[in-house]
Order: sequence, then C-alpha cells, then structure tokens
Amino acid sequence: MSLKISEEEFKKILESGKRVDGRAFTELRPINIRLGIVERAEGSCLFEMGHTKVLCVVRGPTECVPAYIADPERAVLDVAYRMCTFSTEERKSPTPSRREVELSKVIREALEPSILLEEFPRMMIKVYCLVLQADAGTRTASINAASLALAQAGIPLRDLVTSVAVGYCYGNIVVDVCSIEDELCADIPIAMLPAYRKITLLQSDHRLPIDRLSEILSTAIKAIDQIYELQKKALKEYYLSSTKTGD
Amino acid sequence: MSLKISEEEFKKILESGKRVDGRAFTELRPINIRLGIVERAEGSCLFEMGHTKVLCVVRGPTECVPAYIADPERAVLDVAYRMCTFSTEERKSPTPSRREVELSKVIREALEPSILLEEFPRMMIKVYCLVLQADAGTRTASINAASLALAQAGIPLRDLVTSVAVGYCYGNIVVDVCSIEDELCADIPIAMLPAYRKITLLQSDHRLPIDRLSEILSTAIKAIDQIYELQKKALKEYYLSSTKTGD
Amino acid sequence: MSLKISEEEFKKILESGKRVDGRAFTELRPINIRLGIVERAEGSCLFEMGHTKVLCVVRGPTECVPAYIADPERAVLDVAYRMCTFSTEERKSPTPSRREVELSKVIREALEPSILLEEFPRMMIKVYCLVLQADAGTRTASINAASLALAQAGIPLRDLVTSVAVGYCYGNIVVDVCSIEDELCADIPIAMLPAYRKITLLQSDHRLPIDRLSEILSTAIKAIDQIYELQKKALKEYYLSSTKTGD
Amino acid sequence: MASEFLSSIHREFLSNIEKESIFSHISRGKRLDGRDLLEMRKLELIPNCIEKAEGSCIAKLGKTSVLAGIKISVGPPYPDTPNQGAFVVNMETMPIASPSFELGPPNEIGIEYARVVDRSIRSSNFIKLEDLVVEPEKYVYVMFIDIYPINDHGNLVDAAFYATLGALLTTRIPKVEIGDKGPVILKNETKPLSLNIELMPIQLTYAKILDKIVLDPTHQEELVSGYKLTLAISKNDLVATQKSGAGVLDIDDFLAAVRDLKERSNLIKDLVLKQTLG
Amino acid sequence: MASEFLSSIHREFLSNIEKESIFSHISRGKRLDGRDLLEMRKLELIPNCIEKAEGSCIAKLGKTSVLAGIKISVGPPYPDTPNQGAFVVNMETMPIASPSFELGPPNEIGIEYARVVDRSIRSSNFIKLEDLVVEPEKYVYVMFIDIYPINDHGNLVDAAFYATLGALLTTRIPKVEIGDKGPVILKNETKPLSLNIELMPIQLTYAKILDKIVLDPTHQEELVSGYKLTLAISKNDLVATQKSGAGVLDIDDFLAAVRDLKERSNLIKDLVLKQTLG
Amino acid sequence: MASEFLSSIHREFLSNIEKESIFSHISRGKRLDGRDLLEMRKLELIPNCIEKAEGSCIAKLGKTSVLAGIKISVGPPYPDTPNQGAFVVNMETMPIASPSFELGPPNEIGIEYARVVDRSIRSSNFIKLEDLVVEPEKYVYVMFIDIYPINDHGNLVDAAFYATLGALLTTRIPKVEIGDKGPVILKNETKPLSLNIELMPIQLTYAKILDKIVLDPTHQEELVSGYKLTLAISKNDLVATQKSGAGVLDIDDFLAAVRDLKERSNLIKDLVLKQTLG
Repeated sequence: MSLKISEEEFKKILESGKRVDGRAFTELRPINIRLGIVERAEGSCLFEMGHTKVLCVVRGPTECVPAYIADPERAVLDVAYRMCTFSTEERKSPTPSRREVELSKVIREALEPSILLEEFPRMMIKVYCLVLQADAGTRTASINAASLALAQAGIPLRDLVTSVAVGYCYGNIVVDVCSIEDELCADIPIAMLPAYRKITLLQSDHRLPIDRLSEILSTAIKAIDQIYELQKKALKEYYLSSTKTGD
Repeated sequence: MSLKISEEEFKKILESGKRVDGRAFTELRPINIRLGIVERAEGSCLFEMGHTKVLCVVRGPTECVPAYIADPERAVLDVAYRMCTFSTEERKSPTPSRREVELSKVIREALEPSILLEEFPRMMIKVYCLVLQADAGTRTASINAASLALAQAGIPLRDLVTSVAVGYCYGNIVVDVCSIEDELCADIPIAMLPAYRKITLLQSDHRLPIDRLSEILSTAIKAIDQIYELQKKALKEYYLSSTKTGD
Repeated sequence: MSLKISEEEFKKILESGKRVDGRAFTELRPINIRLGIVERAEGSCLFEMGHTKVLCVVRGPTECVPAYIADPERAVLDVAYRMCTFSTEERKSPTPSRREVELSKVIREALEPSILLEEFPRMMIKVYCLVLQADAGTRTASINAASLALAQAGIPLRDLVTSVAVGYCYGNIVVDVCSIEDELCADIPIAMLPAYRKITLLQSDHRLPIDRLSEILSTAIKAIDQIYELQKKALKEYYLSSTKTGD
Repeated sequence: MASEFLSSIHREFLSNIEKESIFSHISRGKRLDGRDLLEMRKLELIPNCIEKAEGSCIAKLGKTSVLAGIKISVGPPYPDTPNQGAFVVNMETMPIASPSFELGPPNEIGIEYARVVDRSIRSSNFIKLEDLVVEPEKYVYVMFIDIYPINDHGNLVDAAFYATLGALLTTRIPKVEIGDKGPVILKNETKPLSLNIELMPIQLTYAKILDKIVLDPTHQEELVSGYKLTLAISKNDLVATQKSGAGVLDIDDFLAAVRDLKERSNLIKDLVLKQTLG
Repeated sequence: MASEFLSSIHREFLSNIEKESIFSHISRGKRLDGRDLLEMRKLELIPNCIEKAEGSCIAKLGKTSVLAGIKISVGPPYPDTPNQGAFVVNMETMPIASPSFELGPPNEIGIEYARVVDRSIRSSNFIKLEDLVVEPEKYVYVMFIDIYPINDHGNLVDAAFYATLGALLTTRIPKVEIGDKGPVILKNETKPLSLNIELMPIQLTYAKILDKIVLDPTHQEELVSGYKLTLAISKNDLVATQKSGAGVLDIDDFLAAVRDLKERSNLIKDLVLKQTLG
Repeated sequence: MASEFLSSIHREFLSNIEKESIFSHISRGKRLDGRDLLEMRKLELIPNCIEKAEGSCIAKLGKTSVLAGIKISVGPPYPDTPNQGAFVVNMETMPIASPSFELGPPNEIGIEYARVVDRSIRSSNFIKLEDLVVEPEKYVYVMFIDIYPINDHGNLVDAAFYATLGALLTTRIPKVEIGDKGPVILKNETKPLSLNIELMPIQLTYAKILDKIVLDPTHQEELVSGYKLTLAISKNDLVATQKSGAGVLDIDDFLAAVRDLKERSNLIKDLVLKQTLG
C-alpha cells in the first residue's frame, strides 16, 4: 500500500499501458458499500474504494443550534470531514487541519444541490465524514458515502451525488487516482448529480493542458456513471434486506 | 516534603511497622479546616491534610448558563478541579490537563448524591476546587473541602461527603497516603456519605489482591469516620463563631 | 527605519539638541489621515504617523451579541486592537498576544468618555484597529484613527479623542516617540478630550522623575493640540469632498 | 457559565414508558434485550482492519462498536523511566457514535474512558515497556493509541478497552535505525509487540439499576442507572476501579462485582486471544 | 451544534428589490455597476507599502482591496523536499473588510481562499523554490505570506491572489549567515526573490447568476450567485480550479470560462508586471 | 459578536441604595467602611505559605486576598538580553475570588493587572536580573510568577502587587549544574534571590468617585468609580502608571496622587520588609 517507486519507474509502467497498482487507465478500484451500520443515527454508510475507507453519519433534520444560523427558508447543512489519527502514514493530529476545514466546505457544497433543503426551513442536517484510512480519494469517497447516508436517512434528494478523482499523468488520463498518482500527477476530484449531468464539485491543481480538459471530464463522467450504479444497487439491497428483517 | 528514597529503604521502613513520614499505618496526617474564608462566595473552605492544601468555593444556586443545560427537575452541579501552577514539583501549565478534567467529573459525582438538587430545578450550583499545594490526596481533600463549603453555603444536604485515600503497600494497608506511597503503591481514593455507609467515589490502580479488598475498605471507613468528626466539629465551630460575631 | 545605534551615540545626538531621526524635541512625525476608505463599514480611518500605519474600522450601533452583555442604559463599546503579522521586525503570530488584549482595553477606555453611549441603550458599537506597520506609537495612532472613524460613522461624540506618546530621554522630554526612543527611554502615552482638557488614557513605565511630571504633561498637551487640529481638518475635508461627490 | 467539559455533552432523556419498561424487566430479573442481569453481550473483535496503523481493531459488544488504532513513533523517554517505552491513550468523541457528542476536542466522557482504559492496561503490566527501547536513555518507542467510538449502544468504555486490547495483540513494531539526523523508522521490517500475555487484563462494567446490578449495560440502561462500576483484573489482582455516575455504591455490591469479574475473566481472555491471535 | 467554522460567519441577505435589480440587469447582459458580463473591474497594485515586510502589496479590484505581506525566516526544509525553500499562505478574516467576518482564527472562507491562492502559485512553479536554500538539507528560507482583506466589495479571492503576486514580485530576500548559534538574517543585504516570470499564474473568478456567467463578481453578485469558479492558468496549462458555492456547474460553462481566462491572461500579466516591476 | 475578552467577564451591578450610600459618605469625606478618603486598608503579608514554590506569599488588603507563587526553571536567555535572567507575570482569573470571573484562560482584567504588576517590578530594576545567569548567553533562570486572587473585595491589582513583592523577597534560587543532558536543578541547595532593596517599588491605586479621589478602593467603590489610577514609585521616580476604567482624569488629580504615594511609600516599604524578611 505504501509502496515507494521512482518517478522513472512510474513513467515506465504508464508507458506500458498499465498503472502502478496494475489497473487499466479507466479502471476503478474495488468498491465496497455498507449502509445503516451506525444504529443511533438517521443514516450511515461505510464506503471503501481500494484501501480508502470512509464512514459517514447523517443526523437530522434537527433543531438548528446555535439558533442564529437558522435559515427561515431552508435547512442548514453542516458537514464535518475529519481523519482518524491513524488513517495516514504519519500520525495525524486530532486537531482539525486547514485541509480538513476546506474539504468540509467543498463536500458540503457538493452535497447541497442534491438535497431538498427547502422542505425543512429553520432546521439543520448534519453530516459527519470520518476517514478511517486514507489512500487517495478521501473527499470523493466521503461524498459518495454521505449521499448514500442521506438517502438512507430518508432525507428527500433530487438525485444521489457521485464523485471520483481523475488524474492526468504524463499525458495519460486515469480514473480513481491512487496515492502515488496523487503525489506525482494532477488530481481532479469531480462530483456530479449523475441524472442531471451537473457538476457539484470541481477542483484541480498541478498542470493540466487546456486542450485535454474536455477529454478529462468525459472520462470522469464515465467513471461516475459506474459508481452511480453501484450506489443505487447498494441502496436497493439495503431496502430489500431491511424490509426482510423488518428493521 | 520532596524526600526521595529508594524502594528498598521504603520497604524496610514499612517492615519496621512505620511509614516514611513516621506515621503509623492507620494514622491520618494533621488536618486543618477553615470555613468561610472567601467573603464573596456563598460557601468556602480551606482544607489542609499534611502539606496538601485545597481551597474550595461554592457559588449558587444561580441561574443556569448556558440555558440549554438546565434540568427541569433538579439543579445542575458543575465542579471544576484545578491546580495552581506552583502546587507541584514541576510548574504545572495553567491549561487544564486531562487529569484535571477527569477529577472534576469524579469529584462532582462524589458530591452529587449528598445534595438535595431536586429543591432547585433549572438552577445551577458551582463548585470550584483549587489545589494550592499538592502532596497526595488532592481529590479527597477537594471532596472534604467542597462538602463543607456546600454546607456553609446553606445548600440542603443529606449528609456530608467524606473522603480519604487508602494505600496498599507491599502487603500493608495504610491510610491517607503520602506522595511516596502514592508513587510506589496502589492508591484507592474513597468517598462516602458516612451516615449512610454509602460510597460515592471509588477508584483504584496498581495491583490489589482481591482477597484483601474487604479489609482495605473497612480500613478506609474507619479513617473516614475520623475525618467526618473533624468536619462536623469545624462546621459547629464555624456556626458558633459566626453567631458570636454576628457575621 | 530599523536603524540600530548604540546608547552612547543616542545620548550624544540628544545632547546636540536633536533626535535620532533628526526631529526637534517637540516635533511630531509627519501625519497622514484618510477617512472613509473602507466602504462596507459605517466609519473607517487610516492614520499614519511616520512609519506607523493603523487602519481603524467602526461598525454599529448594532444589536448586542451575545445578548447577555447588553447594558439596558447604554451601548456597549467593544474594541479590538490587532497587529498584522508583518507589521513588526520579527513576524508576529496572528494569535492575539496579552499586549494586544491589554491595549484593546485601554484604547476602549480612552474612547468611551467621548461617545454618547447613552443614546443607544442595549446596542453595541464595534471598533477594530489593525496595525499595518508598527514603528512606535501604535496605540496612540489607533486612538486617533478610531476617534475619527467614530466621527465619520456619525456616532454622536462629546469631542474627538487625541493621543500622543511623550518620551523622557536622559533628562529630555520628546514628543511622539520613535522606535529607538521607545526602547531606550520612558514612554508615556496620553489621550485626551482636547476641548475639555481631560485625560482618557495615561500609562507609563521606565523611570520618570516626579518633579518633571508636570512639564511632561504640558508638553504632551501641546502636541495633542497640534494633532487635534489635523484631525479636525481631516474631518472637514472629508465632509466637503463627500458632499461634493455626493457620496 | 458551566465549564465547557460539562456543557459540550447533550443530555439525553428516556420517555417514562421506556424507563418503566426497563425497570419492570429488571425487577423481574430480566432485561429489555432478553439478557439475564449478569449476562454480557456477544464480544467480537476484528483486528488489523486499518493497514496504515501499526495495530488496529474493531471491538463489538452487541450493537456497540469502537475502533482503536495504534501509531508508533520514536522519541526521548520520560525522565523518570529512561529505559521504558511509552504509550498514550486518547478517545475522540466525534458525533459519529452518539447524538450526545459534539465536534471539538474530547469531552469529559472521552477523557474519563481513555484514562480508565489506560489504567487497566498500565496497572496490569500487560505491555513489556522495557522492550520498547531503541537506544537506552535516548530513544524509545512511543505508542499513540487512539480510540474512535462508531456506535454507542451502551458500555463504550468496555468496547474501547477490548478494541485497545485487540489492537495491542496484533501490533507490529517497526525496526528503527539511528541515522545522522536521528531515528529512521523502517516500516517494512516489523516484529510483534512484546506482551505479558499471562498478565492480560480483563475489564468489565457493571451498572446499578433499581436495587439490581447488571453487567454490560446498554445505552438505555446507562441512562437510568445510578452508577456504573468499571473493574479490571489481571491474574488475581484488581488493577483498575472506576465508579462513574452520581449514584451511591454499597460495599457488598462492589465485592460481588469483583467476584463476578474474576469468575468470567478466563473465558473472556480465551475469547480475546482466539479472535486476535487466532 | 453546528461546527465552529460554519457558525463563525454571519449570513448576509439582500432585499428582494436589490436581487431583482441585479437579475434584471444581468438578464439584459449588463451589470448594476455598468460592466459587461465578462468585464473585469480595474486592477490596481500598490507594492512595497509595508517597509517592515520583505514583500508587500495592496491589490484593488474596483472598491475591493486586500493587503498581502511577506515575512521571511530560516528553518529546516520539509523532509521530502530537502533542497527547496518553503512558503505558507494564510488569510486572516478580521471584521475589518466585511461585517460578515468575526474576530478569531480564520473562518472557512479565509482558509479556502488562502488554499486556493496557494495552489494557484504553487502549481505554476512561479517561485523558484530551489533557489531558496541557505544550506542544502539543513536550512532553507521560509516565506510567510499573510493576507488581510481591507474592503470586501466582492471577489476577495482574486484580490488576495493579485496582492500575493504583487508582494512576491517585489520581495527582497535577505542574506543569511550561519553562525555558531544557527542562522543569522542580515536584513541590510538583500536580493530579489527568484521567480519564473514566464510561468507566472493568472487567476480569475467567474460567477453563475441566473443562466449567465459573470467575471469578477461584486459582493452583491456573490450573494445571488449559484457558484463561483476560480481558475488559474500558467502558460497553456490550467493550474488551479475551485468551484465554490452550492450551485451546479455545466461542463460547457467550465470550458468556456477556461477559454475566456486564456484570452485575457497576457493582458493581465502585462498589467501586473508594469504595476510592480515598473 | 463581542470579543471573547470582553464577554468573558460578568458585569456586576450595585443597587441604587448601595450607590447612594457610598456617594453620600464620600461626599462627606468618609467611606462606607469608616476609612478616610486617602486611607489604605490594613496590609498583611504571609510569605512562604506554599513550600513547593520557590517563593510564595499571600497578601491581604482588608478582606481582599491574593496568593502569588514563583516557580523557577532554567532556559536560554532572550536574544536581546543574553546576560540576564527572565521573569513572567501571569494572573489567573478563576471564579474563586469573584462571581464576575469565569473558568478559562485569563480575562482582560487578569491580563491587564498582571502586566501592570510586571511593569511596576520591571521598571524599578528591583530584581537583579544580571545575577540570574547560569551560564552566560546559554542558560539563565526563568521565574514564573503566577498570581491567584482568593477574595476580591476590591483593589486586586495592589494585592497582587504586594503578594508578588512578598514572594520575591522570600524566593530561594536553587543551584543549577550543567550536566551532559543540560541543566539540572538542585532543589536542596538554594540562596536568596538577588534584589536591589533600595529600588523596591511601592504601588498604590486611587479611584475617582464623584469629585473625590479615594485610596485603595473596595469592590463596591470600584463599581461606582470613574477610573482607577495605579501608580508605582521607586526612590524618587514614577516607574508605572495605569489609568484603568472609562472615566476622565484631571492632571491635578494625577499629580496629587503621585505626591500622596511618595509620602506614604517609605512607611509601606518598611511594613513590607518587616512582614517578609522579619
């Protein structure tokens, strides 16, 4: 998992048409979804993509505290993204980093368009994303988990939100970037309302040639469609099983 | 006070039937109690046991702030245990340590059963314990001080709470442990409602043979009864003197 | 600006009747005042004295938050004095220092007597002073700036508050101390309601001969009168220009 | 103003019907979930669930679940124990597991539970701290044990204890070389953590409800209990005691709980070892 | 309880009349301040305004103004980049510039904007970090870039970017000597910061209002916009993207915005260089 | 939102009857507790009350009492004073002494008073800082002076000052040896702190009530006073001035207060020395 290779080796593998972890360029890591695993919450989801593991819990709609942040026309959505101290190579301090604060904000804004917040004026919906293990793609896994937890919580949604990180590695476009790719290449996390073809999260850093952007986005959308199917399947299975057990 | 001796010497002294500070096994350190020394508080008590000195102040019953923690059926008891920076061998940071937070909680829970909190619904009673000098037994001294300060404040009580730490040192049971005993032996702080024979605080660490537990507890109770008498005497003297001076 | 000279050289220059920066003993540094530069605030002022630059912003009267600090008979005045991290020789941490807390308090108390707070019961007036560059006299510049910003905000005032720091350097009284004087000599910051001849801020440290105090104060008052004229001129020019532009 | 450690925990209430239901069951010697008074929920340990941690384990007590992870670093020893490694136990209280928790630093419950688990482990001498030395008096291993509650369905403190135990039993200590610039951790060369298995502590929590003592309380039972009593034993010794909560404790109830724990401890010890070392 | 980063920002509202006015203008292809949809406000840079800083600049975008200052210290390099200097971007959010800010540590907006500016600069390789080494693997220069908003009349993030750019372009690096007690900074001997001028990033922010995209939004426009999209390019590459706000973004709007930025970038680059290097 | 330093102090109010009573006494030249306007309460010092501190003293001014304690450590000197020891004055404001204080870090009153006491001591050169050097330019003694108010019956700042003075006068400096691992403090070998007794500062606080000046105000007097004026002198020099509170001060009142302090200072100095050095 924490395999270290040189930039040269990395490039060579890419040239052979493969990726460092053996995947094809547009191949996702294995995805594992478990819904409803936290009993004392309205919604919860464990979302695993490769070694990345995120637990997401939804609470609410509840009363808005402190009262002065309440919105008379819609629910306030509050999102906290946090990493376990042991989720990373080096122990992370439990105090929230600036990165965690920024990611809490962009995850919130990625989820917000999917929720019918206007149905709960003056209320608050709380989403907590806890990264149990970080191996690239923690913000996209958090969004995928959170959207499912919101659905399981029975919060009315326009659509699920589905997210993936695409990478641009020495001319190659790869989907669902892994740790080494994240370090050496440009990483473009994207979230969408898949049914509407609308983007709710978009970030990038490193260098991206402008004339490849269109291709990068269409590659992302294909991956998002695949994950979207897995999300819907997980929801369906959860409802079937919970009906069976009468839960 | 900060005498350092080797474990061997320590054992030898115990074998001679004495303790490092010259006391007999069931002998308390000298106790000094002063009530009502903080004028601008409903209740206050300075409690000294040997070199350990704790000042306790009681405020209330007052309005509950923040309001959302109020209990419609009883008063909320809030206890803060803090140590002066110069109370210990090494300077203590003024920021509350995790130990201070835990001790605030167990002291609160040791006092709570003694107070008729149900007589003050929606109110708050505040207890502040400040360790002026720490030489073992600061939590037990805090409880003894706090209970007297509550009584002086006129808060209705079922009984006083009385507390002592018993030690288990290489097979010997000693009462009112001193610093060196605290370091080398098992320390069992106990608080009781003496008139009811009920325990309100009980903690332990180190190794205690299970078959000696009963003996340890009965030794503790004898010491508690002694301290209880001193507490009652101090209260009586305070009331007599305050009646005399018309205070 | 950050010229370093020895104490001996410093004394020699003083003996020649001049100061290290070439000024005469009672000469002020150049003063530059700009009003109304922050559009989204009721009042604002940039006050420069030599290299010292302070930006002050006034907000309110507004609702008092938190509500429990409201005063039923008058507005609450809240003042925050802060320094930019790059305002000093060594980078200043953005966390407020104890010095910044004390200065916030004395600046508040220097301004308070000038404001008709009784006209806004239960309200709050907020004053923020940000030191952009610190080269001695930041508290006095803050007061001068804040008083002008309050006036520009239309808050009813009894008088402006005008402030200067006088220095006592090896027997000489100097006005508007510079950095080196601040370091080597006694520094006496004073604020007044000039029209009333009343002092609203007075501090000192270092050694001041008691028999020179009267002289020190009268030197300060002369400097304050000069600055007061510049403040009034700046206000007048601001009103004239804002009338012209219809702002 | 109440102290932040008190006001950062949301009080929860049970309805009178819920309370009555718990009480009527318990007074008849049974519990709402069908257990006997002194019956523990099923304990399940899932070790090695976090590959990036040097040790990790999820512990489940019925529906309650807790995750513990261990990260290892190298630093100077404490001055008073120059030839021993060190460990720190911390419990975060993010509002994942329970609506009564809030964002922010650990509240008083997280601090208390972490310190109780720390004492249960430390007093037992379960960890061979003397084997955690890299270079005597200069460099020792420091273990950060961080505990995250996942679902609080009661008795978090025991679940936290078993998660910690499971993580310790499966922890791998990396090799360390002292280079020019200080210690370098070689993550690929590891060996198991040295433990005194025969001293392994076993911790259980009892709760007083009405005039009865129940073992391993659920969340609802905690809300109506007078106190909880957490005990840990190692071999024939009591190594940790913590009365938690504002009720009053009878001496006989304490002694009976210690005896009960002693009787159960070997069975639990076997279960823990089987589920971790296999 | 909401997280502190959310609750420390005061929500602001526009009246319905204000909203209608903005909307009716924009639907007719014009803006309240007379600008065209894709017209930027006048950018003005005032460098070297703080003599005590190693670099400083006020950037004005119309009425919006932001001050950035740079202080330089010397410290050990990051372990993974032993032969590079370091820089940190921080944005304070004191309630000077806007009534929606509060006293205290930076809120989520300050943190986001500082990190966006950091990425725009860092991804472009504008700063020659390899030239900021005092003694390889031991001492490097560390630049603290601190940003203070002065007047928030909209698009603080671009004003913050240009203030930072202006400060970097005029930063002087002091000489450092390594003495017995470590590095000593000689403030009187300085040289300009090494920059890859040809890689200089240009950042612009677009906002979606109704079905239109506007460039360089004002404060009122921000309050009614669906999202803001901040983009930075360096040469022919996109080096930073940040969608901010809860609206939904169309792919075509993103691609169009990138093209618009590309077209404008040389002009802005010339303007920045002229106003700083003269 | 008000700044935390303002909102963490509870405002206290006097009833109109209490106010009137104070005013009517003072306008007749007397005070509620029978004192004359310029009469100080009885000052009592109890040094060496905390054996674990290197220096300690309780100071009582009538019913007001304050505890100060001094702990000594060894560290590097400040770069600008390589051959001087250092001291830090801190005042905690736990709600022991007054219902207007709250738990948490020192409020603005604690910070102001600690800094005033610091300036009174520092400006006087009472402490021979040059004697607090362990190894020139490398190790010096650092004194932490921590002040805890016990009962606030008015004029805490002077009680804090005399508690500090009493603690300094009885402080014992431990011997320090420089070992392999740095300095080692030998607590059993001590010598008194070096002081310039002839420069000992004396501090007094005056308050303006109605048109009168009173010395050493009580708590109720503080609540109705326009301002407090704290002054310290050392020999014939004024070494600290602090106007505190929102009232306005007349120059003549300031000069009169300085003269009053000068007249009293020798008597107080003798009292302090008698009660500490015996």
